[in-house]
Amino acid sequence: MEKDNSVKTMKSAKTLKTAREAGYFGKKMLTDAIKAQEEGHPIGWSMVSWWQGDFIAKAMGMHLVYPENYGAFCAAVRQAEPYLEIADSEGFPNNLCGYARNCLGFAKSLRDNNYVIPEGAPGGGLARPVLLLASGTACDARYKWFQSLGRYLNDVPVWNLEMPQSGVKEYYLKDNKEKNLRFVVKELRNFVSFMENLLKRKLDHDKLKVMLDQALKTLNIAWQVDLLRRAVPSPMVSQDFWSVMIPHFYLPDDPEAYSFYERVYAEVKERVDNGIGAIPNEKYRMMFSELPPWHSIGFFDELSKRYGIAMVMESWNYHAPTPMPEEELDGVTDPLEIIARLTYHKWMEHNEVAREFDTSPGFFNAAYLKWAKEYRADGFFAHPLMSCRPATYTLMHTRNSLEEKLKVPGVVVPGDIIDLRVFNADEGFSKVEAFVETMDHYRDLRKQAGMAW
Amino acid sequence: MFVAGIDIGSTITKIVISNGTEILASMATPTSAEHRRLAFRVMDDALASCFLSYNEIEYIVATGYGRINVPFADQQVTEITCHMRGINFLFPNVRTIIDIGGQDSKGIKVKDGKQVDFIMNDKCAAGTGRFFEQIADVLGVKLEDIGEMSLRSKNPASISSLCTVFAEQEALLRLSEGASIEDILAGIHKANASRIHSMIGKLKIEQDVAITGGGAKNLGLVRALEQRIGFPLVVPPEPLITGALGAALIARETATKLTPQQLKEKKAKRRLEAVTFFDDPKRGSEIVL
Amino acid sequence: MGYTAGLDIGSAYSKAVVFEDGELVSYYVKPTSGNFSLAADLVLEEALQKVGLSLAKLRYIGACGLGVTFISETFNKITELSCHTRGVHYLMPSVRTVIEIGNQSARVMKTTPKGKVADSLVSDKCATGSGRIMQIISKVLRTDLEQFGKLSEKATKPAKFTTNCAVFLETEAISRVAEGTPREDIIAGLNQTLAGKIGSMVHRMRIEADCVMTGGVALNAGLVAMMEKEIGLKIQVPEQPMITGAIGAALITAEKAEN
Amino acid sequence: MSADNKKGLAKAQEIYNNRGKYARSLKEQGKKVFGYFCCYPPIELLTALDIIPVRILGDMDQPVTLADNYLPPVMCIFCRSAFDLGMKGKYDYFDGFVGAHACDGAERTSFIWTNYIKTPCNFHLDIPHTAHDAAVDFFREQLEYFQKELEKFAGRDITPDELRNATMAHNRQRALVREIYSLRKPDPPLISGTEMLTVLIATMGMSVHEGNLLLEEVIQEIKQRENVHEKKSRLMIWGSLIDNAAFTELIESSGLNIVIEDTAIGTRPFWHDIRDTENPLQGIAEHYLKEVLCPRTFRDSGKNYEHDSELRFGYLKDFAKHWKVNGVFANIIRNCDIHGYEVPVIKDYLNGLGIPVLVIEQDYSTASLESLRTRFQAFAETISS
Repeated sequence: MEKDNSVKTMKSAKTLKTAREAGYFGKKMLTDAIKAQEEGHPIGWSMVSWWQGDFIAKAMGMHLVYPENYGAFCAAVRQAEPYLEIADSEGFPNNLCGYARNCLGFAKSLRDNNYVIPEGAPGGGLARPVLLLASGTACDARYKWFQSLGRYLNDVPVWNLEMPQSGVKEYYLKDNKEKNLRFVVKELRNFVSFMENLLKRKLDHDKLKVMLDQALKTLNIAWQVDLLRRAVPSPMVSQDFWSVMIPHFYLPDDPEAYSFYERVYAEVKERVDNGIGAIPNEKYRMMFSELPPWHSIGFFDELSKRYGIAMVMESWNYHAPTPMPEEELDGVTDPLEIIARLTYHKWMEHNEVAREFDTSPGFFNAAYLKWAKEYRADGFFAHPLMSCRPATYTLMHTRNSLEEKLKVPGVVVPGDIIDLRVFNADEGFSKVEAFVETMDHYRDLRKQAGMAW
Repeated sequence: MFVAGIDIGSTITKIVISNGTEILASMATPTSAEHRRLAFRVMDDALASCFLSYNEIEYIVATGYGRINVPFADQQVTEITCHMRGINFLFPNVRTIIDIGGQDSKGIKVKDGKQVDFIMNDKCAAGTGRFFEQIADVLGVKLEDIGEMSLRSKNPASISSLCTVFAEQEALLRLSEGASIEDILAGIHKANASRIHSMIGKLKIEQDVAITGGGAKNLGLVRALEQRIGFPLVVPPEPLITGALGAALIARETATKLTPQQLKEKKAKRRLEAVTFFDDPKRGSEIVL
Repeated sequence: MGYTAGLDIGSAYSKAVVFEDGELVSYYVKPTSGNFSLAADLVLEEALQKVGLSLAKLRYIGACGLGVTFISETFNKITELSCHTRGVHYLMPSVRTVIEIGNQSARVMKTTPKGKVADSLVSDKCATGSGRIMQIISKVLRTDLEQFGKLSEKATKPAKFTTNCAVFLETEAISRVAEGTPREDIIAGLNQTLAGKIGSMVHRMRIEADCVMTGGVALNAGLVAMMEKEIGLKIQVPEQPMITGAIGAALITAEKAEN
Repeated sequence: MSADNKKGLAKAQEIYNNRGKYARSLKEQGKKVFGYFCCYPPIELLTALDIIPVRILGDMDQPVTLADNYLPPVMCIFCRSAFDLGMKGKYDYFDGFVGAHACDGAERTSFIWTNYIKTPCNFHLDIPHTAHDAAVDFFREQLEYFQKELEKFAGRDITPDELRNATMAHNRQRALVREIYSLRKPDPPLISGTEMLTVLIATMGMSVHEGNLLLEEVIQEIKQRENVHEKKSRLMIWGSLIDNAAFTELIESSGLNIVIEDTAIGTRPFWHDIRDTENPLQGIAEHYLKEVLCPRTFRDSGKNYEHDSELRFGYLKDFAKHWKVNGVFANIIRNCDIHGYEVPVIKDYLNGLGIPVLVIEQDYSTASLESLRTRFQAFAETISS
């Protein structure tokens, strides 16, 4: 048996060559921002907004860094603890989002050092922002956290982007979708005027259009990689995905990201064509939800080695969306509207499945119902997070639905994105070991029911 | 003027009898489940040791988690205020107080002799005497020895769980893996010090910092905390009785404000016999503790 | 087939069983008392001695439990969920649901007709829903676990517990004693708390008859009765509810080795 | 039921104790009853169709069991408790369910609720996160859908006058509640925090008209009081809601008088009237987004931290001044993100005004209340010294 500690620091051995190159993009975001600041460009701290705010800010010459990503980064290099402790003694309840607490702790250390990034900050630290770009999508933390940063970034304004999240039934009410989109576009216009006011410069619509075109291309190819992953044996597992997701998720407008995905695509395609699996002896295929334990990704290598488990697909929200139907963009020229449609589509694209299976909310659980069959999943790996309620709220419901409606069972291994204390690899292994028998059993049940996989 | 403070903690019951200027008697004895009877027993002993009777004590303040179970007390005050008063009396320069009790730990901020803020640990045994007690029990060492032992460690074991029950298992695993008891204890103390530190941190730690309660007698914990906080802690000579001392101080202060008549009326209301569940034949249970 | 031993080295108890050609011939249970290696050696030795065997006669050893790595002999490690399921299936083949309450956590397992894990659920990482609490409280009340059932039947007004911490549950129990709550009511309240907690896990599994409860806590008839009420099914308890893990470990190991 | 023979506070207490029984008696009278989450669904629309809105609450007295398998323990315990009651059939009298995106917890719980607890009519309101004009328009459009769904259910339309009258009745309720609040200004207050809670919860389970009658009775009753309550330090509660009188009783028996509570069962739903606008839905939308001051709604940031705090919490300064508050209890139901993030800023702001703050993260369970007593007593000792 490996010692507790060594398991916790288990790094993952990426199977794809291209996945090993992906670390470049994470570092690039941080170092580019520091360089940009030195050159006098404005810096923005941005929440992941599923591309709603990113291109607009960037088209206006702002450099964005992502504190959420920084949290994952600090956790992966095991340097989050000191920041968590600072946030703790600042009085923030210790059950708040781990990313947020990491960021609040960092921001305090930044302020205490007169806004010069303290020596030894992981990855060079986050450059001081002039804007905090919050998002109302997905969770409350992502605007409450930025609001509470005011304590440390005294006069930095917060802008909160709006994105409707209707229920499945409401989504299908007549004209509702178009009304929602109109609201988003109106709000994006407000955001643009806010930015023009803040930066004293105009939005360059042409530049925005170019970035957008590039981004849609990148997202498209990233989606095509996902399609390749339906192959048996799985050509690319979650351990690889969590590395390669960075460029499309944060930098889809970057031509470098696009050419990177061309290479990813080629590598995965080659595996598919030659029937090569990412792991040897694939016996079981599982879908993963939600955020992974960044500090222990190697856990999944171990699952492959011990039980032949391939993690074939993971949380829907970190994936590129399916391409929008052409008619959706027919005659749409306003880049703000294209952005609105893109993000809204990303969030609502699984509503059809949700309606088919009579389950709500569509945006958090329906994707797995669709993918179970497409990716021939034998099981569902649920990873409830101690410090992230929004990602955890619907996990049990997803598992229940998969089991009831598709005879795909689920296993629950609790952990956290940042906090090391919760995740117990040994406990995880012993649960999964027994779960292997369960997957066998449900395979039989699916066969009896005449299901396709 | 004679006054008394009695502090019924979850683990230890403490008493201080004072003549208003100095301590005449002080005692500490383990708390049992039956507080009322216990309160009489320790009070009887303490009174006997300085040849006094209940009636001669002008005012009695009870504190601690069992404070409502002291039938002869004239007033109940929380242990937070009493610890603050006791420490403030002993060390007027102290601004931050850490109290490590049997089943809870607290931080108290003092300014100009007044309590301005406090914090209590939240429903978890981590950072409390109970934690150390359980660990000592599991490791088969004496509770009073663990602090010293932990200081002999050169290579503290990693203890990640702050849940007593799971830390227990972790300690056993480390032990089975070959770690020495000293190293495990050092790990346990380190983990608890970090927990206590982040709780106290919410109050904005200001010097001087005092530590009181049973935890102050654990040298290993005191050192581990000093290492975390970055400067030395003030430790009272008898850290267990600061709460009872504070209670006695409050008793004196209140008594001086009352007229002899009022004091007499107060005394008349004291219940000097423990009527409890255990004495009530109607309840008819055979629990003996 | 010969002799196979099964070991379950738990945080509270160590258990060993010996099988001869698929038949259970001996078992031994003793508290682990904090020393996994010693406990493992001891239970195995005692179990062998009971049937006059020497270690050399054993063809295989299968093992599970928290302290499994401290077993000095060569053994096959198997996960507890599979062991308990299999062990119960051996003792009571008609069982489809197993509720196992260990020292640190509670587990509910559904079993296939062949004794494999059809589905399972493990309680959160908190000692509340575990046997540890019973142990702690029995100490507070100075009562054996076996007495819990009888006492809780006499309860008139079960005490309320809702803290989520074993250590504070102890404090609560002490306070209840101090307040004069009769022991029966404390035990009944504790049983109710546990039954509610574990009962909800069982509900989640949409359990099927027959249902069995294992682990030392199963000796607490009061808890079993309350669980039955909670889940609306009769619950059986094996004569020796603590050895199912060790039985499963032996059986699965033998089976794997033979194939 | 016996509540019929009682008046004022006694009646409120009776209904508070038997919410389910009371709601079922309304159904026996042929009324329709809808459940709603939090203080964001505009219940004026329900009233306009003579549907009784019943606020969904949890029960601090009942351990959560069934909900464990749908909402894991790391979730907001209030939501878990409410859903647990739903799963146990405690709300089986609902003819409809109105969910709301008030916070993550309320939103996801609403969704999960509709999956497992079926009611003839249900609607989810996606409350926008900002109070921008575009957000108000968007919300008003949603209310139009909501209205249509309700009309479909009721089999008849709401006339503008009906909606206007309903809004006026609710505004009347708001005014009456504020009047009771003003009777808490004297020292000691004429009505305790515990009594106030039972009154408010009682009105949240009956028609607005009955509720107004009850409030009028209560006002009359307490105005005639003399020295019912003791003088104690005056406490304001801010934060997550409290829906159990055992909690307020504990506080008020620890040397404190609760004089005002800025919570979702307190001032928040009642402090401002809905404006009469040409399209009545416009005034309703504006009210809920702009005037219900739960920190779940993001308000544009101020010039700097102090200015921002002033914009967001300035109203607390007025509360503190007019209700002569000695200290504030910041109540955080464990895992309530919305209020959790505000802990340092609310402390900064109120301490800056010289007001001590007691922060407690609690587990929403009556069994764990007693362990909080020392904190409240120590806080009372702190603010009285």
